[in-house]
Amino acid sequence: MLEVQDIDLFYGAAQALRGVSLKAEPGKVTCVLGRNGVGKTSLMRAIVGQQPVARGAIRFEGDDITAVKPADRARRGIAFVPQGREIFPLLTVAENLQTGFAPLKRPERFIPDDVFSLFPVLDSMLRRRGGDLSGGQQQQLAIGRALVMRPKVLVLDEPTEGIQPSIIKDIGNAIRYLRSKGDMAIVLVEQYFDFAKELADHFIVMERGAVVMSGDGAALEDPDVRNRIAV
Amino acid sequence: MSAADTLEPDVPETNDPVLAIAKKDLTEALLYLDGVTVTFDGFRALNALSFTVDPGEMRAIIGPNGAGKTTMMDVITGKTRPDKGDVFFAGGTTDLTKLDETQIATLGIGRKFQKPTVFEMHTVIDNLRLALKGQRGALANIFKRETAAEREKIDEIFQTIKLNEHRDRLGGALSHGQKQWLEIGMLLAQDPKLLLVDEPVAGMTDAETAQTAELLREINANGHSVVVVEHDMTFVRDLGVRVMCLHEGSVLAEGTLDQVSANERVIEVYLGR
Amino acid sequence: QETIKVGVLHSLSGTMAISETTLKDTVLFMIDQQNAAGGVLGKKLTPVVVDPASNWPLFAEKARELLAKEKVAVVFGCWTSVSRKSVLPVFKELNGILFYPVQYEGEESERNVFYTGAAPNQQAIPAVDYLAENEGVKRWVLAGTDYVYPRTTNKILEAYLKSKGVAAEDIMINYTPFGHSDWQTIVADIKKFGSAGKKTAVVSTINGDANVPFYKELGNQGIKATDIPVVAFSVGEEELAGIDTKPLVGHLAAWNYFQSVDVPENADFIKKWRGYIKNDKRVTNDPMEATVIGFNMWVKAVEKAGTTDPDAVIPALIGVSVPNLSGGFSTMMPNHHITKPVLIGEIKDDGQFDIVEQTPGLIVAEEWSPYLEGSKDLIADWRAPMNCGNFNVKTGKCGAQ
Amino acid sequence: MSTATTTPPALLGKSGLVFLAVVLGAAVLVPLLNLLTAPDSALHVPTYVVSLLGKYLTYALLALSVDLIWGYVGILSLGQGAFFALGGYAMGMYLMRQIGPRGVYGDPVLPDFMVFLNWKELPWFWYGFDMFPFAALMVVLAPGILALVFGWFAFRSRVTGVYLSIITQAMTFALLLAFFRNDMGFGGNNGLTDFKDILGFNIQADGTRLTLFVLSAVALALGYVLCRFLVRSHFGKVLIAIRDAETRVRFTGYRAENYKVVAFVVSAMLAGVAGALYVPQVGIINPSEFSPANSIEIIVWVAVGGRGTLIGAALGAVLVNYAKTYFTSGMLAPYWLFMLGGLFVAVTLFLPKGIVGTFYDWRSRRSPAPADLEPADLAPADLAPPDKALPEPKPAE
Amino acid sequence: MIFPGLLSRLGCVLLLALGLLAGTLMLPRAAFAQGAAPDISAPLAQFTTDKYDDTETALNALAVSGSPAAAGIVAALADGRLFYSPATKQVLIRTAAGGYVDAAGGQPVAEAPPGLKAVRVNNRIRRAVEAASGALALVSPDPAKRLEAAGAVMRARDEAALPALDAALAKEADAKVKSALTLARASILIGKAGVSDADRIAAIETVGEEGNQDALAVLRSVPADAAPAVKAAANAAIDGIEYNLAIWSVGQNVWYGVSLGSVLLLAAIGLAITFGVMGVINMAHGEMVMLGAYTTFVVQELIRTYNPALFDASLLIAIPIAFVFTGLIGILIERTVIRFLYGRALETLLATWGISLILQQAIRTMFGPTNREVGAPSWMSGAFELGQLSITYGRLWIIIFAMLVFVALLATLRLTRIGLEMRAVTQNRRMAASMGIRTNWVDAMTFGLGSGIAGIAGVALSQIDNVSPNLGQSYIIDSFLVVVFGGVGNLWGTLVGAMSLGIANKMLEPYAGAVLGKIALLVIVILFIQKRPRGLFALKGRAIET
Ligand SMILES: Nc1ncnc2c1ncn2[C@@H]1O[C@H](COP(=O)(O)OP(=O)(O)OP(=O)(O)O)[C@@H](O)[C@H]1O
Ligand SMILES: Nc1ncnc2c1ncn2[C@@H]1O[C@H](COP(=O)(O)OP(=O)(O)OP(=O)(O)O)[C@@H](O)[C@H]1O
Ligand SMILES: [Mg+2]
Ligand SMILES: [Mg+2]
Repeated sequence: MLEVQDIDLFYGAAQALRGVSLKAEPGKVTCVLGRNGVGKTSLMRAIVGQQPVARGAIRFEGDDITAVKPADRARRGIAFVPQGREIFPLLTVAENLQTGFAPLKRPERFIPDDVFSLFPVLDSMLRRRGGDLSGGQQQQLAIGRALVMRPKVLVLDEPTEGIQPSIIKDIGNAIRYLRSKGDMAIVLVEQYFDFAKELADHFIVMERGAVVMSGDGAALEDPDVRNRIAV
Repeated sequence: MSAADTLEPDVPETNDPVLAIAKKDLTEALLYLDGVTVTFDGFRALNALSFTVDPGEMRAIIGPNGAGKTTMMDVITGKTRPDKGDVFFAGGTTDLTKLDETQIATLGIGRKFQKPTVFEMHTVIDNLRLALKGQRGALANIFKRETAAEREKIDEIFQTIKLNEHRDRLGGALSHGQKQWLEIGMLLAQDPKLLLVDEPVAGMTDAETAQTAELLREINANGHSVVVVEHDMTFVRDLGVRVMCLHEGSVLAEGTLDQVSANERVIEVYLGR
Repeated sequence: QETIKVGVLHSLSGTMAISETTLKDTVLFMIDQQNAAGGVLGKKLTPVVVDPASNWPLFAEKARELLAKEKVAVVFGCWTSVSRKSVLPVFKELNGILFYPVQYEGEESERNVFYTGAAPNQQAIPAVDYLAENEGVKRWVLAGTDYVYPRTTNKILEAYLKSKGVAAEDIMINYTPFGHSDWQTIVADIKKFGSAGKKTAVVSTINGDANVPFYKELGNQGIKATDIPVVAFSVGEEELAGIDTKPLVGHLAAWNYFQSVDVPENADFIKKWRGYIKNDKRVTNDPMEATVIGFNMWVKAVEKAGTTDPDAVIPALIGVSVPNLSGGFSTMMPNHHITKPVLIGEIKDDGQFDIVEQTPGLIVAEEWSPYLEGSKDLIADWRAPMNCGNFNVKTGKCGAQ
Repeated sequence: MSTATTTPPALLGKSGLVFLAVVLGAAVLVPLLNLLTAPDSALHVPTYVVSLLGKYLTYALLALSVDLIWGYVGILSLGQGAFFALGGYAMGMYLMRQIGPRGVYGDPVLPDFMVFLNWKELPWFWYGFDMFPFAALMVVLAPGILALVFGWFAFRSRVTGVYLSIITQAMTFALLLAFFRNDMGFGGNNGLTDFKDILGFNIQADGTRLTLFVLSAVALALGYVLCRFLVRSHFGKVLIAIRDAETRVRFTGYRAENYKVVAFVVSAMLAGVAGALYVPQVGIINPSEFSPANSIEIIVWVAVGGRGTLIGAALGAVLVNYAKTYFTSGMLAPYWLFMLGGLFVAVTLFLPKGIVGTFYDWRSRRSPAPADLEPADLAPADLAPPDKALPEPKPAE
Repeated sequence: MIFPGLLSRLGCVLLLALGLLAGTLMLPRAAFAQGAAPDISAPLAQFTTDKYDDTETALNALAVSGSPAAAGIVAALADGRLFYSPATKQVLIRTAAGGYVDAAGGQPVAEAPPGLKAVRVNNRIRRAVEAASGALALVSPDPAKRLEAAGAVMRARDEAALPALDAALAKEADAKVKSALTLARASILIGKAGVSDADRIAAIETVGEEGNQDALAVLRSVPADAAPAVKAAANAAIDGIEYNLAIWSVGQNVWYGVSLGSVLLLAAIGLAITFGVMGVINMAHGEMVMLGAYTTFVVQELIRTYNPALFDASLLIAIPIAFVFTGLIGILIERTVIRFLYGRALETLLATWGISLILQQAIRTMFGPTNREVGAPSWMSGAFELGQLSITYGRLWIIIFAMLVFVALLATLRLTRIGLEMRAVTQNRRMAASMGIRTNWVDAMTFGLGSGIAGIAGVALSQIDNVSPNLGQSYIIDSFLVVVFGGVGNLWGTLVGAMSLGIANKMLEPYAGAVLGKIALLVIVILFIQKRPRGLFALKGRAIET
């Protein structure tokens, strides 16, 4: 479904990604692991089009989308939960969720019940401005907002950051549920190893902008991986 | 601080014994909050919150998203004024609600923000220089020169936060996690009496989380008081200190981590089953 | 072939472009005509146009450029007093000649400047006289923009009116900022002032853009000329072109020239001007006439002196007489101002003026007003032996030296 | 440009030295070329050009003062012209008093405009201006005190961003209206003109002009060194930090408002000095110097040259004003606004960091320094940015 | 009444005179009981001297002559249709059809003598015409006309009209007209010589009840040598009226303030979008307003040339055209310049400043530097009275229009999809794109909307201000002040900001004068911002920091 082939990415003169490849398939969770500053976020930005790549290609459902604008990628079905939430601070919670309607056809423009059952706090704060929410609430809003888009690929950059344990569990369950539906590919960046381990079907480990290890979810049991990240 | 009284599973919002204890502790406490209430457009973010932090104590605070943890820090650091309640510092000598951010910071209260905030257009090293404890006056700083001691201190901090190779990069060009570390470094540079640390390990790997816990313990051992907010239970366990759980703007439970996490209400609203 | 350079120093952009651009065109038109008639001293005239952009220091800079760099023989330019004040030191220093074509507050006479617009006594005082005599006005509103021209004119008028027995409470003076656009309160005040049972008139020295909203408000609040006439000193044909004048019929203006002056010289001028500018609706106005007079005077003086050297032309200019466009002659007086007839016109519904009064003879400019304390003893005479712009008749000394 | 890492920071750096050399070189060369070469020589600099250059230099100093607060503290003052004008008026008042009995009315004390509006005696605020030292003091004090009072109130109340910009604009606009009033005693719209001499020297003499030019150049050089020193000091680092994250600075224990006030006052004083040097060279000071459009233009000069680079500000001022001089004469006169407007648009589109900023970028790209981004010397940090304006990666579009 | 609302509504008294006379052609004989067809050749001859004094004498003679031709001649004079031949001394009236009839007899003239000159009128003559026609119209069959005539008579206070007035009073049935006539009669009596004190005092009371500015004027005309009792009565009445008026004047100032506020609102509201919502420091905003005003000018020119009948609708036609035109210009600017500047708000200042210079000069080159005439449709001219408030239709419509624009804009931003997308895009462009919002399109639309709104503001402002290339410059400072004072990014703030600045300005002006009032207002704004550093309607809370 989504395929990243051998991409390079630069910030000015500094190179953040070196020949990174990654695959995401429907009904599967692909985890991206690595320490701080190794390029995980950069990779996600490349996938959703927020940052241009200097080399390599990104394919989605067979099309080369390397040059496609972010809005059109979203319209094709790539949804993004960025690191740092990036909710729209002055829009209300309801309006924040409604921004996800853009890629949808008119009859589909409603907020799925799942969102509220997953994050009940959003339902109770629909009229509050997004920027007034607490950090964790904003994170929940960011995930909810992505789900409103009914994406084919869900890109999650550290979605559990700042979220209380019980909801982390719920998010885990939600990802499992989405995976079980079988039509959504999920790319998950996660530092919280145990969380990743439970969910990953595939994984890659990055170091200094490059992929240094990859494999099936089962391989995560290997203490080697944990060490790699821990160094 | 006598803990036993506050260990009942359910502490009502305005529990007289609690107040009494708090009052008694006023002169001993480094930080003293009593009946602090903050409302935003009718929504109570803090609801008669009372607790104290002793000199040299480290305290972990947990609680559901939106429980009011960050708001509590805002109140202490002067960013938000409480509608009601007292906030005293240093044995009741200073009323923090009457001071502004700068004055509070100069008293020796340092803060790390939930969303990492560094000086993005300054290099990493300049970020530390700016934070370094010392002269704050405008005119005096025109002619300020960096001393050898200061340089050493900065090097030391670089050792701790492992950003040495990024010294000359702009703060804004760091990754999320690197900014977290830089902000911790800035907090160290300020050398405050009381550190308020909001979610320091969000976005860190498990190993780094452990290191951070170690770092905070060390700081605490050097006589600084620390208040840490975190959702990462492993980290909180690593800290090994008293834990307080906030819920809907007031204290829900307090005690060791085990005690708190055994609390039914805490499990219900926070930890999940 | 050698040519004579003529400097044109009028704002072509900024707030003053609205008034000054026409004068630039007028000078170019006159040069064109003169060249067609063979030039001056057998040489062709070439214009040097600069744009001081309604910016006063830039006026000084451009004046310097014209005189020092371009070495022009004469400069036609400026509109506002401050622009004239700004270039004045430059003309004195570099010994240039400036023709200044706009009515102004007086209180000045310089060797290097020739003033072809009206001094206050050539415009304001006759207008007031007309209103007092013909409309029986007993109560006066002096409304102006808060700058030097209105201030001085109103000072003079106030002294004049009082000398005619008008009581202080029958004079209301009101100043507004430049570009004032909300006239509701002031027009209402005028209305109130005018309802005291005595015939009231407004003497307006309101400047520039502020006039349009002022007149629109007069129309809106239904103040008609038959109730409270307004006589203006800065509103001419050009300004009226931007207003629907139907509600304003009967309000007045005092100038030394109107397009509607019915003499052959004027008809001829208008025809040629429209031909030159290729617009047969284009209006003419008083400062244009002043420019034309100044230009013709300069040409005549140069021919008289046989050179364009300012030291020869400046004395030669005194006494030069050229036809004005209202059927008479204007003469350059020793005070460097010219003689002028005064015309009072009422606004017509086609944006032109109906001339309701014309002074029988020409009026000599009082550059130093007898109504002002400081200047009543001063006279100007640039002929030898006096050669002074501010001679004090009391002390018998030339003030500036 | 030296990076901030060298400790202690180099005061000037390479481009700074080049800049100083150019300015001081001009201060020496221009008078020499004016005096020593024949008027028809190709090298001759006519007096007319000298006073033009002198004017540009005062504008450059003014632009420098703006860059200090805008480029480094993020205070976008749309009222900087007010300080310039106040300095100018202080000097103008001195020059007026120097006229003495040589005015048209021959009054030994009262300036002409007071005589003909029937003022009987000199208003109190004109006292002392007959003495140069007092006037010179007022040149810096008048703008300085206004800046102090205004800044102290505004910064203490934490007025920032556009709100600050607009009230500075309101301030200069109010002053404009006030100075327009004849009753204020500053000559109304006609302002102060027809100066005769300064410190006993004829103001129109070539020698005086040359001296004023040299003084302007020296003032610019000193102003540059002062600004450079300030922004390189620890004080300057705090300023930049305030520009980027004022709240964070407060939480770090700095009293941000004091820093801003100091910078604001210094900047106002520099502007005052610029105004004082400007007035004798152009020969007039009138309220239009207070007009908001003038102040906006100053901002535009700085932006053209490159905000937050100091040199750029000076360069931009000279360049834009030269363009103005050039375009407003000759064939191009009717179209000069198109050119000037076009220039501004082109600079923003093609030289986003201004001329000097773009040059630095280009240079650092050619020799990739250890850092991937040029530190310290500038960048955006805008007022009320819709997006946080930082080394934000541009979307791939 | 000196300025009867209805009178000024017509704008021009000449039209009035014509209307009155047309309706009463058959009546003069009844009003002035006279013999048949008196000789009017003497007055007619006086029309040919081209002297105002003679014209006036002739007019007065005609008015009392009782000649059936008089009304027609007076009407023609008022209307500028009365001609004379300097050569033959013949006086002719031009008919609507363009032919000429003899003034004395009314028979058509086959061939007008050459060199005809119009009999000229000045203000004095106009007043005389008014007085004359007022007296004539007192007996018009149309009550409205009689009412107007009564007002005119009251204004003129011409003793000569007294007999006509008495006659009219005797016949008058309509209560309203009757009271107006009584008032007019009282006004004349107050100043007339030889009236008994009792009558005068009664008249003073009648006038005093009227209680308006015009009554005040009448009362002040009590002769200086009147009996003390009369004077006392007059003074009492004057005091009463002044007190009354002082109270009304507060209301009047509020009205002025609201109408100034609505002008400020119109000027600022487009900026509230381009600057308030998008964060573009749009220095070219004023020029967008100017373009809208010029659009109005062009529309009116076209209408004048091709279909003058549509003139009254010209503004309504101009509104959509101006919106679309300036909107398109806005989109063009956004696509070519602004879009490269997002996230660099300050540079938008530089670029838009450049654009504003270019637009100004472009208009100057195309339309010339001078003002252009934009006419007022009839439904926007004139005024009416509400109690002692005088309300001009032009201002009233502008207020209504401003409110409509405001509501429409608010609804667009709050209730529509595009409104939501606009706000999302300006708050976080990058994330909005990742939500599938076409940011390019939304940016262009937002800037276009802001510019278009500025354009329709220009349509309204063309009614009260100059249409010149400098138009925009005069509003830009105020617009920014309003938006900032109200609180950036808050449309309600812009509304309240505009209104409070307008009202404050108008409240200060009577006391401080226009110049000091404006200075005081600026100082107040500066001080106010110290109190509320983020404007009147500041957004609060965390949301603004993120
Ligand atoms: N806007 C930027 N400009 C310049 N360099 C950047 C920028 N953003 C990130 N970098 C650099 O690129 C590298 C990769 O950053 P990235 O944000 O992708 O890391 P990450 O793996 O997501 O780290 P973290 O776990 O801390 O979020 C880092 O060295 C970082 O300093
Ligand atoms: N300005 C405001 N207006 C309305 N509600 C607000 C405002 N500021 C904060 N809140 C609400 O106050 C509550 C407390 O927020 P706070 O940030 O203190 O929570 P927290 O405990 O730090 O949560 P987290 O763990 O998610 O960071 C939240 O429900 C938040 O939505
Ligand atoms: Mg990351
Ligand atoms: Mg929090």
